[in-house]
Order: sequence, then C-alpha cells, then structure tokens
Amino acid sequence: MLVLNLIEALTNALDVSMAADSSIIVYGEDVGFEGGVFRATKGLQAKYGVDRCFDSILAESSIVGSGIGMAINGLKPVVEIQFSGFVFPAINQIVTHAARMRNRSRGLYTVPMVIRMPYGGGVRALEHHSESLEAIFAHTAGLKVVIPSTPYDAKGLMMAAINDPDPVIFMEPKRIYRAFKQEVPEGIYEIPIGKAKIVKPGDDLTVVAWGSMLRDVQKAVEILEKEGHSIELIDLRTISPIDRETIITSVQKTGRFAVVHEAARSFGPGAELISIVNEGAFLHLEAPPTRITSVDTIVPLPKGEHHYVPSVEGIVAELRAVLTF
Amino acid sequence: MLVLNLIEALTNALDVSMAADSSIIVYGEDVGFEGGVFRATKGLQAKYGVDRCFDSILAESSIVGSGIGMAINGLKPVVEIQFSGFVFPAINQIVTHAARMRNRSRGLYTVPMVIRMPYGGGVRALEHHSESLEAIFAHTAGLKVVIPSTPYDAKGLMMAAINDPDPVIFMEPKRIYRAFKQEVPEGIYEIPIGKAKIVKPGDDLTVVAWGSMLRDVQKAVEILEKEGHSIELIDLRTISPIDRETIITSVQKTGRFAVVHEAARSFGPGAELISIVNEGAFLHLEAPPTRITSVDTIVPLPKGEHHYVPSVEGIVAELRAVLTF
Amino acid sequence: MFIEKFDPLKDDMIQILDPSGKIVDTANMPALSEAKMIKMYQTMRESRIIDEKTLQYQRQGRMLTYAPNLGQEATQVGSASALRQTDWVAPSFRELGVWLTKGAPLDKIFLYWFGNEEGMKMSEDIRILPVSVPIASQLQHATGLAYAAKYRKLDDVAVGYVGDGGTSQGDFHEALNFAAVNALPNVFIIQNNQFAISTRRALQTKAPNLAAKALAYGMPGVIVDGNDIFAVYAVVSEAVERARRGEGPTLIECYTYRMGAHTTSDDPTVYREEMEVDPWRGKDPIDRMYKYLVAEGLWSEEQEDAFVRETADRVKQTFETVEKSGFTPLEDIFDYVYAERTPILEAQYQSRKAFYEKEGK
Amino acid sequence: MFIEKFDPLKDDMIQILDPSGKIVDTANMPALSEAKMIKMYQTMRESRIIDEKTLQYQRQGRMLTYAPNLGQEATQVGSASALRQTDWVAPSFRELGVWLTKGAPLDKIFLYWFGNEEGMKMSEDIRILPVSVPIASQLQHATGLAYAAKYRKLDDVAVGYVGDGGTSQGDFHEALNFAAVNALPNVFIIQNNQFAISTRRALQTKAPNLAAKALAYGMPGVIVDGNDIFAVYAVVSEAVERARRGEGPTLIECYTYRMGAHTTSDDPTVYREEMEVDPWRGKDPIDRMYKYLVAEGLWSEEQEDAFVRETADRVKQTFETVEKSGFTPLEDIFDYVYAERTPILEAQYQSRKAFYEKEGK
Ligand SMILES: Cc1ncc(C[n+]2csc(CCOP(=O)(O)OP(=O)(O)O)c2C)c(N)n1
Ligand SMILES: Cc1ncc(C[n+]2csc(CCOP(=O)(O)OP(=O)(O)O)c2C)c(N)n1
Ligand SMILES: [Mg+2]
Ligand SMILES: [Mg+2]
Repeated sequence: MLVLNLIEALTNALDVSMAADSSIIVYGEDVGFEGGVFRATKGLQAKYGVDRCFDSILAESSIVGSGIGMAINGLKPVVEIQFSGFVFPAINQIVTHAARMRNRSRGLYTVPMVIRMPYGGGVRALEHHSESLEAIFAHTAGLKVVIPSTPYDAKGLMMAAINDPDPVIFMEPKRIYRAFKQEVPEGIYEIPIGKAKIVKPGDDLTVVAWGSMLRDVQKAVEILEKEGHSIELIDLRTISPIDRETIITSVQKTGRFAVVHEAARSFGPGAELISIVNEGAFLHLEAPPTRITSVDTIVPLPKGEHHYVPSVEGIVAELRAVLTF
Repeated sequence: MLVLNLIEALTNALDVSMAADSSIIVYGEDVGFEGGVFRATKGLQAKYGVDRCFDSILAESSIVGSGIGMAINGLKPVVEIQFSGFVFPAINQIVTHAARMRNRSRGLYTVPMVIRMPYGGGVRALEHHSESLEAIFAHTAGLKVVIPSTPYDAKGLMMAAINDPDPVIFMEPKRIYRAFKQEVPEGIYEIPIGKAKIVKPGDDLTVVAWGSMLRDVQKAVEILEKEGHSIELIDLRTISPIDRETIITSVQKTGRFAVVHEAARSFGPGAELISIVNEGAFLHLEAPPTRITSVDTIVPLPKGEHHYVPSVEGIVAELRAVLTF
Repeated sequence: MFIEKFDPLKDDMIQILDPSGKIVDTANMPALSEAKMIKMYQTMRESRIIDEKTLQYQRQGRMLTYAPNLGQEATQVGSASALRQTDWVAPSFRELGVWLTKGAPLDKIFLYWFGNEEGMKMSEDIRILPVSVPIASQLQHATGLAYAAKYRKLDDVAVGYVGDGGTSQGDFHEALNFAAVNALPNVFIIQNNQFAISTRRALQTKAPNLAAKALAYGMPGVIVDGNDIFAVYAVVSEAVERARRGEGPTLIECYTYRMGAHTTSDDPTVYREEMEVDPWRGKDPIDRMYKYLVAEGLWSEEQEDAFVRETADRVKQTFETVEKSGFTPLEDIFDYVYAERTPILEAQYQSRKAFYEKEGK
Repeated sequence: MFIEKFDPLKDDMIQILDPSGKIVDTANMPALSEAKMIKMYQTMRESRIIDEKTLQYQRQGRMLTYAPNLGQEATQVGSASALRQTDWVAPSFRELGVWLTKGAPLDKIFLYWFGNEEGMKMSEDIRILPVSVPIASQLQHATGLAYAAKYRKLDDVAVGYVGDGGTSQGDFHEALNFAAVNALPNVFIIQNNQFAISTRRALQTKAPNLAAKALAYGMPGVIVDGNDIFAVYAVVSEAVERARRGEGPTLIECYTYRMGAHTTSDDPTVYREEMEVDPWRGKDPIDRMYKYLVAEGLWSEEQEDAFVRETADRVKQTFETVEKSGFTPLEDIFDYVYAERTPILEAQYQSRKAFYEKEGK
C-alpha cells in the first residue's frame, strides 16, 4: 500500500499504466519536462522518454485533435488541459470529433483517450482557473465524464478511464489535490465508470455530491447527524453515464433529496439529478428535491469567491430545510 | 403590415435596424455578397455597403472575437454562425470573453452583440447541421439566449436583441424558416427578452416548448384538447434569462407539467424547467413533471433522424400519460 | 526535385502536363507504368461520372445534399495515387476522387451521402477517416495519425486535405505547426478551388498564395497546377517520400477550380458569372490527360466510350441498390454512441421501440 | 525605415541601443524629447520596482498570484510609448509596463491582482482592455477594435500583445489573417520572452523566428531587440503610423527574456539553469537606458536614488491601501453579469444576503 494524496495517486496511476502499456502517451502544456503546472506528470518524461511524455505546443485544439488521430492509430493518449477554463479552444475537437468518431464510422474508428483537466475553485487563482463545466460535457453524447473525490478513487477511476474504449473527460478537483492522503494499492485496479458510491447510508435524506464539494458536504452531514438526522450520502463519481439506479433506489428509501455542486446553478448538473429523482421516485417525495449550488454569476476572482460557492454552513442550512420541510 | 415567413422577418428586422442605426454591422461566412446560405442577409450588402455587411474569413472564432472588439469600440455587430453545429470554434470567445467582458471590467467595457445561428434538425442535412445547443449557452452566465417560433416574434425578438446591452445568442429554428407566413409590422417593435408567451391558456396541464418544436406541440395539444383536456401552452421564447414566474404561475394552476424539446435529453434544457417547477410548484404537482425530448444519441444523419426527435404522436402519448397519471 | 527548391514567395506553379495535353516538363515527368496511368485516368473519369449522375439523382429528388468534386479530379486522384495503401488520409467532405483511388466501395460512399452513417464503415484497409464536416478540424487528426505511425515505427504517412477557405481556421495553423515541430510524416494538401461556398479566395487571405503559409511553420510549401495530374502526382510523391524518410511535413497548394456548385444546396449563379468559369473549362484535368493518353496510344475513343458506358451502368445499379436501403435501423443510432449502450441509452432505446411497436410501425 | 525593407527570413534583429548603452544605429535613433526619454526610463524603473515589491508581498503571503514582467520593460514601455492616448491596447496578462505607460493608476492594477475585478474598471481614457487570460484570444478583439475605428473614421490604432507561446494558438492565426484581409489599423506585438511557462520557444515552432509568421498573412514582420527601448519605440512607431495611414497591420517580434518566474506559482529552477539566465543580465533593458541617459547627462545617480526611493514609498503606500480593501461586496458579483440583474440573479442575491444576515456576517 502507498499513502498518497489525490494528485500523487493520479501520477501513480499514469506511471503504473505507462509501465504496463507502451501505447499510452501523455502530453499537454508543460506536461513533459517540468511535469505539469500541478506536477501530475512529474517524473514521467524522465522515466518513459520524450516521445511518451512531452510538452505540447500551446494550443488546446491541437492537443485534443492530435490525440484523436493518435487514438485512431493505435495509441492511448492521456492529455492534459492545464485548467478546465482553457478547454474551450478544444471543445470543437471534443464535441464534434472525439465524441462522434465511433458513431460517424459505425464503430470502424474509435477514440479511446483521456482528457484530464483540473477543475473548480477555491485556490485563489486568476480568472478562468476555477470553472466547473461537467454539465456541458455530460450533455454531449459520446463522452464519459468522471470526477474523483479521493486518492483511492482517483487512481482507480483513472485506470478505468485509460482502459475505457471511449473518450473520457477526467475532471480533477484541484482544491483537494493535496488536501489529504489515503492508502492506495500499488498495482493495477479499476473503479468502474458509471457507478456511484454510497459514502454512508442513511434514512431521512439522500444527498448527492462529487469532487471537491464532497468533503464540505460530509462536514455538513456530520453536523446534521449530530442533530439526530440520518443522511445517505452518495459520491456520484461519474457524471456521465450517470448512475440513476443508485440515486433512485436511495430516494425511494429516504423520500428526500438534495444535490450539492460547485457548478453554476441554472441549466447545471443539479437540474439533471432533480429530473432523475422526479422520473424515478416522484411518489416517494416528501419534500421538493433541492439543489444547493453556486450562483449564476461569473466565477468571481478570489476576493469574491466565497459569495459564489456553497459554504458548509450554507449547505447545513439548506439541507436542514429539506429535512424539516 | 407585411406578410413574411420567419427568415424574411429576420431579414426585415436587420434591414429596418440597419437603416435606423449606422453602428450595426452584419457579417459572417457568405453573409455579404450572396446574403448567407439561407439568405437571411439578402440585399443588405447592396443596400448598406460592404463595410456594413460582409463576408468574413472562414473562422468562427474570428467572427465572434472581432465582434467583441467592435462592440467595445462603439459598433453593434450582428454576426452569423452558419449553423449552430459550427459554433464550437467560437465558444472560447463567447464564453470566456463576450459573456464576461462587462463583469471583468465592472461595467467599463460591454459587448452588445448578437450572435445568430440557425439551429435544429429536420432539414435532411449533413452531420453537424442539426444541433440544438441552447442548454450550453443558458448554463453560461453573461449570455442571453433567445429562440423565436413565429415570424412576428422573430422580428420583435431580433430588434430587442440588437438593442440589448448584452450579448445575445439568437437561435433560429431553421426547420420553420419558410414554413408559414404571418403579418409582421413594417417598422420598429420589440418583444421583450426574458418573457415567455402563453400561446393558449388551459387548466389541466402546462406544456412549455420553443422554436421549431412549438408547432409540433401545438398539433399534439389540439389532438388532446379534442379528447377533452384543457392545456396551457407556453412558448418560452427566451431560454435565458428564463421566465420562471410565468411557468410557476401556470403549474400552480394546472398541477401538471411537461416540457418538449429537440435538444438531447440528459443535462438538457428540460431538466432546468423541471427543477424550476419543483422549486416553485412542488405542492401543486399531481403528476411527475415530465420532459419529452430527443434521445441521448448523436444527432443521426437524415435516414435516422426520425428516431431522434420527438414526433407529434410521441408527444401526444407522453402528454396523455401526464394528463392521466 | 521540387520541394526543397520551391520558393512560394515567387508565386510560381509546377506544371508538367499542359492544358493541350503536352508534357511541358519532361525532366520531372513521373515514371508511371502504363497500367497505373490508365487506372488514374479511369478513376478521374469514374469520379466525374459519379458526380454527374449524383447531381442528376439529386435534382430528381432521389438524393440528399451532395458536394461534387467536379474539376478537382486531378488534385484528388493525382495526390491519392501517390500514396501506399497503408498511408492514412484525413479528408474533408469533397474528396470523392481520393476515396475511389484508395478503393472505397461506391455503395458505401453513396450510402453515406444518402444519409446513413453505415456508409462510413469501410473496410479497415481503406485508411481514410470518415468525412469531416467542421472545416480544417481534420488536419489535427492527420497529425495524430502521423505521430502514432512515427511512434510505432511504421513508415506510414498521413495526408490531410483542406480547402482554400479552410486555411483561415485556427485548426489549420495549429495542425501545421504541431506537425512541423515534431517533424511528423504529414502531407497537407490545400485544394484551392478558389471558393469557400460563395466567398472568394482573395477574401480569405492577403498572402500571395496559400503555399506561402508554410513559411510560418518552417515547412516547405509548393504550388502545383491542380488540374495537372502528373504534376500533382509528382509533387505529392516527393512530399510523401520526404515524410516517409523522416524529413517532416510539406504543404502543397493544388491550384484548381470548383466547376460546380458548392453542394446541391448552393446556387453559384448568385455569386459568379458563367464568363468566369469558362476559361477553366479549357483547363479540364480529365480532357488534358485524355489527350495525352490518346496521343501516346494508351487510350482511344472506343475504350473511352466503353468505359463510360460500363461505369455509368455500374453507378446506376449501385445507386439503385442504395436507394432501396430505407431507413437507419433504430438500434444503429443507439449502438455506436459508446462501445456499450449505457443504461440511459438502453432505456431510451426500449422506450422508442415499445412506442413503435404500439403504433404498429 | 524598417518595416518595408525588413525580411524576417534573414533572421536579423533591429537594434539601436546596444547593451553597453551606446547608440549603434544613429540614423534610426528616434527623435525623442528629453522629457519623454526620461519619462520612458522612469516608467521602466517604476515597473521594475513594482514587480520586485509585489513579489516580496507575495512571498510574505500578502499578495495572490502575480505575473511579473521583469526583463521585458523595454518591450512594454517602448511599444506603449509609441501610442497616442486614444489608441487601443488588447493586452495579455503580463503588460505592467504598458498599463503604466498609458497612465493606469497603480491602485487599480494592484486591486486586480489582489483578486478584485474592480481593479479593471479604469477610467475610459486608458483604452486598454482588461487583462485577458485565455492565451492569444485577445488578438481577435484587437482586430474588432481596429475595424470599428476604421469604420468610424477615427484614426486610432489597436495594438495586440501576445507571448511567444501564444503564437501557437489558432486565435493568433485568425486575428492576423482578418486584420490583413481588411487592412486594419493593427499592430501585433509578440513578446518573445523565450518561454511559455516551462516550454521553450523552440518547442513552439520550427519557424526560424516568430516575425516570419507574418508572411502567412501577407503582412510585414519585423524582429526587434526587445531589450532596446529605442529600437522598440522606433519600430512600433513606424508600424503605428503605417496603420494610422491606412496601410494595414504589422507583426513585430520583440526578442527579450523572461528574467523571473512565469508567475509566483511557478518555480523556474525546475526547468532552467541560472547559467542560462546569466547572459541576459548583461542585456538588461533598464541598465542599458540608464547608461545612455547618464552618458548624455540626462540622468544621474542622485536622481536615480531619489526616484527609486520615492517610487518605492509610493508603491508601498498604494499597496498598503489596497491591502486593506477587504472582500468584494456581495452586490458586485451580481451587478455586472448583465446590465440589469435578471430575476434569478436578484433572487440568488437576496437569498445569499438573507443568509449572511442570519449568520450575522
Ligand atoms: C467550422 C465550420 N464552419 C462552417 C462550415 C460550413 N461550410 C461548409 S463548406 C464551407 C466552405 C469551405 O470552403 P473550402 O475550405 O474552400 O472548401 P471547399 O468547399 O471549397 O472544398 C463552409 C463555410 C463548416 N462546415 N465548418
Ligand atoms: C487558452 C489558454 N491555455 C492555457 C493557459 C495557461 N497559461 C497561462 S500563461 C501560459 C504560457 C504563456 O506563454 P507565452 O504566450 O509565451 O506568454 P508569457 O507567459 O511568456 O508572457 C499558459 C500555458 C491559458 N492562460 N490560456
Ligand atoms: Mg474552396
Ligand atoms: Mg513567453
């Protein structure tokens, strides 16, 4: 067993995978020599050579677009977008090609690649360094969207993403890259894409969260459980394909539902979860399914960021309202 | 009064606006000399000169990005993206700049521009010519998203968009560009952005739709009303900022809700509407709020497109299920 | 031969076979076997026949939107003939001649334009990526194909096709730059047919020509008469061999003309005069090679007539079969979104299927 | 003077003031008043002081991420000094010298880097667009600014700044092409500081230099010693005047070096040796002008000391005021999404506000 934080777990996942499979190629801006601005690819160029781990040109569309060609021609590219806010120049390649090549060629050509990107706020960064864009990707057919919330999951989900036959958007909660360590197996293991995890069972309320919000929600849940409420907490892990069954089963049991996310509220991921709950557990609902989210403003610069994202106290208050509805 | 189809109404809106305001500049691929592939800008170059209506280079990021600069420097660009499926190369400019310039400069610089794009399927076109992407834009703070469904609305909404102080994504239902004609005032008038329209009042069910789906929904509603149901049909007109009040007031009255759209289902616009209904009318609900949508596949080529999009019969069946729940 | 010494800023153009069918540059005339020459000629002619018949079907309401490559046959067949079967192609949407040269079956090609994705499921050994509609985006794929070939120590080359309009897109810039930085085995072919729909080449760039754009990437750039199949073949062959030897990418501007409409949805009379098209009729790539072959005794009017007749028949039969193919099966739209149907896709499939069954469809 | 006759493929570089402070090209020495020269010098010096003090505050945990422009002062102050007040600038994020030259107040600049958007609300007459983080995207805005100026018959010029790394983005390509096609009054300035974070210039392109990229757009491209403020001023002035006269855009590569870290989040020792940085110390743009001014009797050690002391004090005081500015008011994040708060934003504002009130915040 290793004891790693989330970003070390990712580096380890890449390392173990590259050692086992020479078709894996890792690149992106500053990914090669210095090992990425967050050091997710640290040591990989030295170990596997510049052909397998390199600095791309400063051009996200090229990063993803060339990866599509590589994937079609037998490689397994794992590319980095330096921050999710910089994925937009690559969106044309992601949405119109990576997501569609299999369908367009009826399975003749496929794009098994992983597009990694640190996402979310809370690191007091410049503009465009704090975006949470999972809803946009999840709305796009042909993409899978994965967000780990622990080192163990990060490694297992990354290995699953690498072995997945389809393009995976792998969003990394950078706020908790180094927040805590966990035991992580040394070798190969996978956490299945498409399966949510019941972090803790409970009876009165189902709460779904993912990525960096999960820890805040956990804190909120602890506070509320001390007050005597019993809460089922689910880590979604995969945003698309979403695990409807786990959510619906839980809400059918608890009768109450809340989703907490950092992404903007309107037309955001929470809306999908509320719809799923309506579709699968309407008659069980004892309170309106609720989304606890950031507001619909531009993500503020650091001095205003706390206004944007849900706080632990805010989550507690909103969950309490659902519990006592 | 003029009698115009939807695209003629748009051309007329541009013409009348350009005549009144010399700061309006219209451009995009093939927009100038030939007047656009759909002829939305027909005659404008001849009438207003090549400086005010011109063929851009074949580069969507340039089209939107240069428009941002023009808008900041006193012009009113109304640019065309030839088909909404080709907006992706411009998304970086739209999301990271057009939508944010006002906020980033705390109101010092603003981007009053209109980004027009024909959207949706049903015209037996090639790949990427049938996309419905309203959810992606509506999830982005700083953008307004407008979709007309009639010639009268098309002109009035376009004039409102042109006069709006913020960037407006103007999505045009190309399937009904030439589907029917309507009386349209000759001069200047505006239909306010942000206000839905009650197409017809009713008591048993609220149905929301927009753009080209509206006519199909109207047909479905007629069939069901003949069976004795009373349906309130709402044309959303503006996707963002969404008119929560009209929707909530309606559902509080009817107790049942459905939204019909052509966009993909998961993480789509319908999910937001269902969430709004949950937030504003939960205790009034007599049936699960329902979304009737396209499926979560890639938009198929013409020989498979009918599998994708909701049909009138399909809408009838699903609405009936809501009415009889 | 051409590539290293060509200076695009001088705005020259390489030509071997002139419009009258004469070899004007014997030194550079490629050593082609008679069989290969005839094959190249026949492929151009076949491509023309297919275009013409498809346009006719379209006018009859039997075909959907179609993008003919009329006038660009030498560019396409000449360039694709310089490739080895394992070389890759990242096409745009106007490359019928390339598909035919690489052996793509016509029924598949028709099926695609008939609105069915199944048409892009070729046999693997065609090695052409599916039709790519978002302009210039496919060039990025060409770089990745080339990177993989190089990394895997295969000496395959990847060719990307783009239009004159496509050179304005950011993806054009990024792809060429990435290929040059990594000395990738790529050849980028600009089909400069003078128009992007209605927009003229002069409105796309102030560069003296499109090959000059290569200078921005430290890459050789060459201009070739795109209606001269020998010149296209010779230049592309040299670029492909350079790439295969590890000497990096080349940009080739094939100077040609779009004789027809942009697609069947387009009406070129709105934006160009017949007068303007006329001079290009005299430069027709097929006529030119025909004259040459006949003069050399390699082809005759009788052979021509027979070939045209047989091909037209075959095209007709192929189209008529495809025409009967009907709609895409429901499963097909669900089965290729991912390797496996996700639960939500399965549920949506079942729901649509149940609805069809109930409705008796 | 320079622009029309410069051939970027020859890989020359324009220099007027050499590292020892001597004028090596008297013919082209710009006619600058003494006052203006001293102002330019002082602005470079001020910029250096601000950078150094900000880095110090950052290390003390008093400042957020900051991108210093150490070493690039001549490029920035020299180019901006060639502009008229009504000329526009579309900056990237490393243009302190440009902001200062155009008269942006330091408290606003600090406030921005201190994490408050209010810092980008300058007075209108500064005419610099706000800091733009998405690499190269701002060049597109420069073209629109220029189009509008031209259309409105104002003879303002729009200058876009971009880094060496930024030349790889598609937006670089599209913006330059659009500007050239429309003969817009633009000047594009590449600050080639040899690095894009850790990525070396050689990894961005195989072009012999970055100015050569102008050839792709039929635009003149010039390379200038970016550490020589006279050369930068002279070349940019000529480009600006060309643009103002309606002769179209110019691409200028300022060849310089990023002496510091990319930003305070970056540790350059991971990817470059001190040894490599050393030679550039001898080319320092500020030392160079200092030597020249002292030799000409326009500046002295005493003046220098006094200026440094006063400036440092002022910077300190300004920072300390900004430091006390606290958090962004809640209203501010809601009030600039649109011209008016939408109903949903109003509701969200009220809900956050009520929550703060309840929590006693
Ligand atoms: C990104 C994108 N924008 C717009 C279009 C619409 N469109 C299709 S073909 C075309 C013109 C292409 O011109 P060119 O590159 O010269 O190729 P040609 O059609 O002449 O072969 C345009 C604008 C598209 N397919 N993709
Ligand atoms: C589209 C985009 N991708 C990535 C980044 C992250 N990033 C910030 S600065 C930088 C390097 C910029 O290098 P260069 O253009 O040379 O400018 P310099 O920093 O040297 O001034 C990168 C990759 C970004 N800001 N925008
Ligand atoms: Mg063309
Ligand atoms: Mg740099």
